[in-house]
Order: sequence, then structure tokens, then C-alpha cells
Amino acid sequence: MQTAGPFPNETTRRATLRLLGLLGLAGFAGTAHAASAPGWPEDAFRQKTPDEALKLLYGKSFEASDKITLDVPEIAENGAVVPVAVSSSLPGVTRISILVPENPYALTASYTLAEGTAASVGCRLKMAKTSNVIAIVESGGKLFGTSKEVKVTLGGCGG
Amino acid sequence: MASTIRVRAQAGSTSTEVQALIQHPMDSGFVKDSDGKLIPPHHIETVTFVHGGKTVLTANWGPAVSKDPYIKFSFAGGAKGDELVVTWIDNLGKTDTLTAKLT
Amino acid sequence: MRVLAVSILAFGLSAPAFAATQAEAEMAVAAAVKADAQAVPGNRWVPTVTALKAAQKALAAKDWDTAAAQAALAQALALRSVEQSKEQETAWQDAVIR
Amino acid sequence: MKIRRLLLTALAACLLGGAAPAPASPEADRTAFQAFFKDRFPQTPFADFGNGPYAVNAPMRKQWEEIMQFPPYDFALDEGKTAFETKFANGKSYADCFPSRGIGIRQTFPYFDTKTGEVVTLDLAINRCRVANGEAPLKYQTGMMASITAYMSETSRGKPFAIEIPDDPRARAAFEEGKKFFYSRRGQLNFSCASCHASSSGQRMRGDILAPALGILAAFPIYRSDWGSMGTIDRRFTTCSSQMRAEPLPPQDIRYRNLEYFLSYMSNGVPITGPGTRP
Repeated sequence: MQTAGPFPNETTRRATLRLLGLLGLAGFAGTAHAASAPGWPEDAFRQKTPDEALKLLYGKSFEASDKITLDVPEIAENGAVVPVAVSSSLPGVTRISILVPENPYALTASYTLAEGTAASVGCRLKMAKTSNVIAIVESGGKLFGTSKEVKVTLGGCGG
Repeated sequence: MASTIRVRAQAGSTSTEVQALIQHPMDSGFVKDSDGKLIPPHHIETVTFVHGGKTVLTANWGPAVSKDPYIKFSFAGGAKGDELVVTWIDNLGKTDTLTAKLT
Repeated sequence: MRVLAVSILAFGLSAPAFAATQAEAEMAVAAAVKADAQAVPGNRWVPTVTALKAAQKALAAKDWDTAAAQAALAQALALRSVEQSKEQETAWQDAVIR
Repeated sequence: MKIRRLLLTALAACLLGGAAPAPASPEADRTAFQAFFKDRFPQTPFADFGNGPYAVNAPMRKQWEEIMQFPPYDFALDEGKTAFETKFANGKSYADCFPSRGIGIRQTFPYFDTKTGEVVTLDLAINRCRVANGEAPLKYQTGMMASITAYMSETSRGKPFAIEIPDDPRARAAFEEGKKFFYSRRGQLNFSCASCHASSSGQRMRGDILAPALGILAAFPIYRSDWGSMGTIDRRFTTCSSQMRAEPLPPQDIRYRNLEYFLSYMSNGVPITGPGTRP
């Protein structure tokens, strides 16, 4: 019986990836793209610090706000799956981004909201080690942010 | 083949709550396999949710979103029976799409 | 705790302080294999297996010193695991929730 | 009755050596075992012990509840249901191999088969069903075996473990063997199952909260974040062995089956919660 996974031919997929790796196409530097999704802000996702990532993503910096709720666990049960929820009472929120400064790349997720979409998203992230989690909310063309520390005892990056 | 996307979208009186789970390895490119070789990055870059021709949410993801990613959000409006089209595309150009009905 | 102490001791002893001959290495590996064979199923220690494999690999590569040292380590660990199993034959009863 | 008693005494003598006291009845063992955990975790409702570490650690429970909003085992569950409902090449299906057509029966496994004189787990029964119908057995530990047991567990959720020890000295011996395995120290680290999951349950070991042994199998199969995939009871047992630095036994080895028999009997009354998620 075959497992109905997302990749019907897993062996071929792995073989292709291995080949890409051998050709040096799938290395560290993020050149692994066979095709980048349209509109995916690759440069911002390749930055090691939140500042650099935010500069590339928004072209501006943020100010602290208490109108953002960042719900994260104090101690992650496993760094591989850290539930994160961001919501805000700020008006007209257009984007919500989540950054983890201690991860190899700081920017983790960025959501673009349509008018009428609630300023509230939940997702699950990988964290390599104990780090702050930063939530950035864009409202009325300005950036606001808040952060909270999550302790990680079992790293989510193969540790 | 079973879809890689599972969606629960519930229309309430004023808004619709959406939860989605996508089957994807989300390999970060920083993890080594059992032979000590780096597993190349393979992760979803973009997910879109379209309701009534309008993109209600676009998610841009890096390699640090968890394996088999999950997302939860809500948008104004939506009625039972409406269609919600969910599409993802990853860094290798693979893609999948699912049309779900609001419940 | 004693188990741990002895294993640490065994690691300490494993550094080859002598130049082993082929005959000595072969004898050491044979002794380790014999000791390992006495291990109770489900309680063959992982480091025993690792050391034994390393000893056999070194033997094949004619590295007598390494073979002898790894075999001595494997033998010590195997004997300790056998001793642990024997001790637990009755000792487990002290742990039972009553 | 007298003969049985005699047999049991003889058996006990074989198992434990002449000098040792005769073992308590399995029922007395179970009562003491459950009392130990109720006493250790007075805040935990009995039915909650099927939720492992989440039953005894509030901050972890919150993360778990968030994950359970859309659990990652959903894909496996779907796959298992489809496979369960798909006919074999000979036109039969899994349902033909089990009582109640395989629905809502997880809590009765493992059982002691008085015909063959051995403990039969659900996973083993699934493979025997396949082989009897001309299909190749599934690999244990993960993949399709985990998916099918996930589905079968899901149809049994809320049903309390109901393991029986039939009036057969071999069944009693299997139980005693499982008990001995549970309490015996092994591996280079010199731990027993009990050292972690009884005496230290609820405490942190590295990053993990150690689950209480009571009800520990109720959630299987599980999606473990650490594995990034599904795993069966065999996967958990073999992983535990390796973590204690003991070479694992083969999946479904009779010693593991006896251990599962012991643990499940000790958990009688705890409702099935599987499939589950764990860190």
C-alpha cells in the first residue's frame, strides 16, 4: 500500500533535490529557487537581523505599541512547533509580520490582509533556541511592534 | 491523490473563521539527514485565500514555519456554501490548490 | 550508579598503553564477542555494540592497537550489562508500586 | 480453584525464585498503581490520564490545545480511514478480521489469545489480518500502520481501557513478564521504564515532561513534533530503549507485547484518546 503523501514520487523528488545539492544550487545562500513564488519578498526573508529584514520589507522602522497582543508560550514544549498568535486593536491593519531574531533568518512569516480581514492571525513556528518573538503590525502606513521571549529547551532545527 | 490542504471555514453572523493545515515538509535547509548531509531547503513561500474573487489573506512564509503548517484568521462576511480557494506555492515551484465550501 | 561508574572506568582503561600484536587483538575481539553473546535480549548496551563494531573494523584494517582497545571496552561494557541484567532478575521487585 | 492457585504458586516460584514472596494479584497491582498516580497528581481527573504530559502540566496543555485545534495527525487519520475502508484484492477488508467490524474496539487491545498462548496487540492483529487475506504485512512503527491504528483509535475515543487477564497461567505469566520488564533497569544509563514514568513522572527530563505511566498508551498512535511524523507504540518502545542506551528489541517482540499488556491492564478505566499529539 502506498502512502498518499504530497509527493507521489518521493524518491524522484529526493533524487532531484540531491542533484540540485550536488550542483551547488541548493546551498545556504538561498539560490535553491527553481521558481520563486510571485511577490515573495526573498531579500527580506534572507536577513539575519530584524532591522535589516524590516528595512527591506517596509523601508521603515517600528515603534512599540501596547495595542498588539502577542500570544506565545513562555516555554515552548518543542521548538519545532511553537504556536504564535498575533492580534491588534489598531485600526486599518494591512500587514502582520512575525520575526525571530535568534533564528538563522529573522523574518519568519508576513501576512497581507485585505480590507475586512481581522487583524488577527495564528500559526506555528520553528525556533532554533530561546529567543524573543517580535510581532510587527502595519496600520495607517505606520509600523508598530511588540515582543515576548520564548524559552526553547528542545530546539526545532534538528537539535 | 488526497489533497495536501485541509480547510475548516465557518461562516458566522458577521465574519468567517478560517483554519487551514497544509501537508508540507517545510525543510529549512539547516537540518542534516542521518548521513550528515544538509537537507536542501524546501518550503512553502506563499499561500493565498480567495473568497468571492477577493484575496482575503496572503501569507508569505520563510523556512522557519513549522512542518505541516497551520494558519488561522478571519475575514468579514462570507455565507454558508460560499467557496474559498486556497493555493500554495513552494520554493521548488510545486503548488496545490483546494476549493473549500464555507460551513 | 555503579553501572555508570564502571562504564566510565572502562572508557578510561580503553586508551591503549601498549602496542598490541595481531594475536592479542584477535583474542581481545573474540573475548568481546563472547561476552556480548551473553547479553540479555533487550539489554544489549548501545555502546557495547558501537565499540565491538569499531574493534572489528579496526581488526579488518589491521589496526591492532585500536582493535584491542575497542574490544577491551566492548568486553567490559558487555560484562557490565550482563551483570546488570542478573542483578535486576530480583532487584526489580523492590521498585514495584504496591 | 485449588489447582489454579497451586499452578500460580508454582509459576510464581519459577518467575521469582523460591525465596521471593508470591506476587500480588494483577487486580491488587492495578489498584496500587492507579492509587500511586492519583496520589501523585491529585489535581488530575482520572479520565485525563490518557492525555499524557498535558494531564499534569498546565502551560504545556495550553500549547497542546492550540495544536489540537487542527492536529497534524489529520492527514494520517484520513489516509487510515480510506485504507481501512478499501477492500483487499480478495474482496475482504479489515472489518472482516475484527469484532464489531473493527469499529470502537481499540480499548480491548492487547488481548491474551488463549489458543496461541500469547499477547496479541492491535498492530499485530492488523498484520495477521493482512497476511490471512493474501496481503503483505505493513511495516511497524510509522507510515500506514500508524494511519490505520489512528483511525481505529479514533473510532474508540472515550471508551475506557478494558483489558482482561483470562484464567490461564500463561496469561498471568505474560502479565508478570510485562511487569518485570517495566520495573527492570536496563541500558548503560541504568533506567527502568518506571524510573521515568512512575517515580519521576511529571518532571522535566531534558526539555520534555515525563508522562505518567498510567494511561500512557491511550493516545497512541501519536504525532510527535520531535519526530515530525506519526509513530506507533512500537516506535515509542524502541525509542525509549535507545534513549536508555539499550539496543531496542524488534517491533512486536514478545517482550514488548507483554509490556504493552501490563501497561494497558494497569490503565483499565482510562479512556482511549488516540490518535494524539506529543512534543
